Order: sequence, then C-alpha cells, then structure tokens
Amino acid sequence: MLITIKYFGQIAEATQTQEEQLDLPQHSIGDLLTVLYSKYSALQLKDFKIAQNQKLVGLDTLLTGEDIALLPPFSGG
Amino acid sequence: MLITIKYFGQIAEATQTQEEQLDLPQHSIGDLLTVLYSKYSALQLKDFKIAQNQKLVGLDTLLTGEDIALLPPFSGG
Amino acid sequence: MTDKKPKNVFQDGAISSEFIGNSIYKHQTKTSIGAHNIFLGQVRADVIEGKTVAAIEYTAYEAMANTKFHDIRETAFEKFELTCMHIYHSLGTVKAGEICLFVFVSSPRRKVVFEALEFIVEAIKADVPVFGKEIFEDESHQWKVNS
Amino acid sequence: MTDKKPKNVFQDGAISSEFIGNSIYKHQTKTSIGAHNIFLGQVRADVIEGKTVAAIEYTAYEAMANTKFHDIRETAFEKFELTCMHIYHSLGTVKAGEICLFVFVSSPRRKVVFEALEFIVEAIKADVPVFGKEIFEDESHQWKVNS
Repeated sequence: MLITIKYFGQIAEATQTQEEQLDLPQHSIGDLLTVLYSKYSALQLKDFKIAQNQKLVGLDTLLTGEDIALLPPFSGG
Repeated sequence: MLITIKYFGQIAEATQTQEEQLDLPQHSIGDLLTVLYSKYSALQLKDFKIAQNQKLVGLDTLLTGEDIALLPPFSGG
Repeated sequence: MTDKKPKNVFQDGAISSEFIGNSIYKHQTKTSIGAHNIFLGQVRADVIEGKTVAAIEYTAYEAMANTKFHDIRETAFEKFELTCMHIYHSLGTVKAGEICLFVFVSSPRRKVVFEALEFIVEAIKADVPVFGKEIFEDESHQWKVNS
Repeated sequence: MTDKKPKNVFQDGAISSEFIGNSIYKHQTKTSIGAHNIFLGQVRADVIEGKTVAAIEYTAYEAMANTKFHDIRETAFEKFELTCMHIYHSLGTVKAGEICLFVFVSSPRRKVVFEALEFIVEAIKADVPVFGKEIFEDESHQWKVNS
C-alpha cells in the first residue's frame, strides 16, 4: 500500500524531507513508526503526534492508505 | 457653610440645573438630602449615590464644605 | 510603567478605528510584549418599545472619573504583570455602531491579559461616574442602565 | 453567522495594524453588537542564552489547521452567543514586535466575549498544527514551545 507521509517543523528537520511516499504492508501506525525509526534514527529523540487523514491517531490504528503526518508540538499564536 | 452641589445625568434632569451653591448649617449628608428633597420633589423618585470631594459617602458623613455630587447609576462603556 | 498623575481618559465623540489601529501600531516597538487584549464597547441600536436607539450621549463627573480610571489603572498594574495599559472613553454623542470605550492591555504572556482586561472593564462599569443617555431616532431619550 | 466550509485563516507574513483597524471599522455597520474583544499575539524578542529572537518563521499542516480552525469556530458559535468571529494567523516570517495571531469576537453583551475569546485562543494554541521556528539575530534557530 502506497502511503504519503508528511513531516513538519523540527520533524522535517530530522528527516530532511517534507514529504515522501512509502510502500508498506497494510498494518498499524505502530508498524509504520518502526519503519520510520529505523530509517531516521534522529526521530527517536523527537516528540510528535501522528495524524491520518488530518485526524490524530494512536499506535493501534490501522493504516487506511490515506495521508499520514508527523506533527511536532504545536506552537501557533 | 457655602457648599457647591453638582448634579449629573438624570439627576440634573430632575433638578434642571447642573450645579448650584447652597448655604447650609454644618451638618450631615442626610440633612443636606432633606433640604434637596424638599427643594426638588422629583429627586425622591430617583436612585443616586452621593460623593463628597469625589469620594462616595453615606448619610451619616458630615459635610466638610468640599464639593458634593449627586450621581445617578453609572452607565459607562 | 505606572503614571503617578491621573491622565485624561476622555475623548470627544466616538473612538475611531484608525485611532485603535494606530495605538496597536505604536506597540510594535515594545518587543517584550507577547499578547495584547483589547476590549471595545460599541453603541447598540437597541429597539425599545418600537423605538430605535440612534446614539448615546455621554456625560461624566470628569474629575472624579479620571481619578477612578487612575485608581483602576494602579490596581491593575499591582495585580497583574502588565507591560502597558490604555483606557479611552467617549464623552458627548456616539452614534449606534461607533465605539465609546477602548481598553488595551499588553503583557509578555497571554493568561495575564485575559484576567486583567476583564477586571478593568468590570471596574470601569461599576466604579466610574459616567452617564449614558440613549437618544432614540425620534429624539426622545432614556437613561442607559448597565447590566 | 457560521460558515459551512473551512476558510483560509492564514496570511502571508505579519498581520498589520491597518488590517486590524480596518476589520474593526467594518463592524460599525453591525449595530446589534455591544462588545468586541480582540486578542493579538505579538512576536517577543526573547533573549535565550545571550541570543535575541529576531523573528519567528511559521509553518503549518495547512489543510488540517484550517479544518481545526473551522471546528473551533463552529464550537465557539455553539457555546457562545456571538455575532461575529474572525481568526487570522501568519505563515512565513514575522519579525519581533509584529503580530502573528488576530482573534476577533463580537456579541451584543460583554460577558460573552471574554469567555469566548479565551476559549478560542486556548483551543488554537492546543489543537492547531502550526509550528514556530524562532530565528535568532545570528541566524541560528530553535523550535518554539507554547506554555
């Protein structure tokens, strides 16, 4: 399953990319994270939330094929 | 004792004057009120506070000779 | 920055949006400020027994009012960590839709400005001898009562 | 007046005092309004380990952020009796002293605007995916954290 992953703020700084597509087995957010941690070791030190299709999700949520975003702490305003 | 009395808002409307001087015995705010009620019967129906030298005072406060103001309900803003 | 002598808070007539915009602009040099909070009182065209309010005519016991505004200002600076505070109130005629009260507080942090602004506006309504006469479109009037 | 589709809340760069003044001006035709409350976030020139913040560079997950702004707007209109609500947030570079957030609520009565404005500002800080990068005068940076 081809999934678009978006990175923001200091997460994009750690991955050195703002967006990429990964081909993943249809599995959970937690499984995706394992892939990302091994690809970008700097991510392991970072605090972030994960959104799927613009909604925050937990590690047990299944990947649906919609956009994933890794969001560092919000600091608007 | 010559005392300046200032009237504001709907109180000035009831007395039909904004300011006057009255010669009064050195007595209390309550005594002054008795004089004013008999002079301006319309005042008896009005709600107001009394300030002496810009400070709110009660009926028992003695007249000092400083300015008296009759203040209807505040409605700023 | 507290002032020791009462300032004149009153402006003749409505407070213009340009004046407010300009007041905001002047704070851009104060770079310790992180949050501003502004309250604006606007004259409502209330309909009372079929008659519409066209304007409010404000009078005040000016000397006492400026002293009270000053006291409110001093108390607010003691209670809250404010960088700046400004209060302007109209005297004379302010038409429906126009602004009659402008309160502006600024602080490094946002929590402070919310508390301070509400404190100041409530104190103005309760303690300052200002009197509003609601003028209807037919030129009759009634005296405004704060709720 | 609620809108059914999310609006774009973002502005490129700082929000000018003229824009704010003009926004206030436009509300003078709405004569059911008695109280406006405005929150402005301003970039602070914080000094951190001897280095001074010169600007904040804002990025956002724009689609999600606009959806969140829309949700906050809908919730606020449900909770509070508001006549109008406007939210603007900067993207890109905003220098110290400039304004990056403008929240504007209006209601017939003042109690409502105080509660509504604080609710909205806190929700924006907590729920909207916007990211601030504090740029120091020496061009190094750190990531802003809301407190």
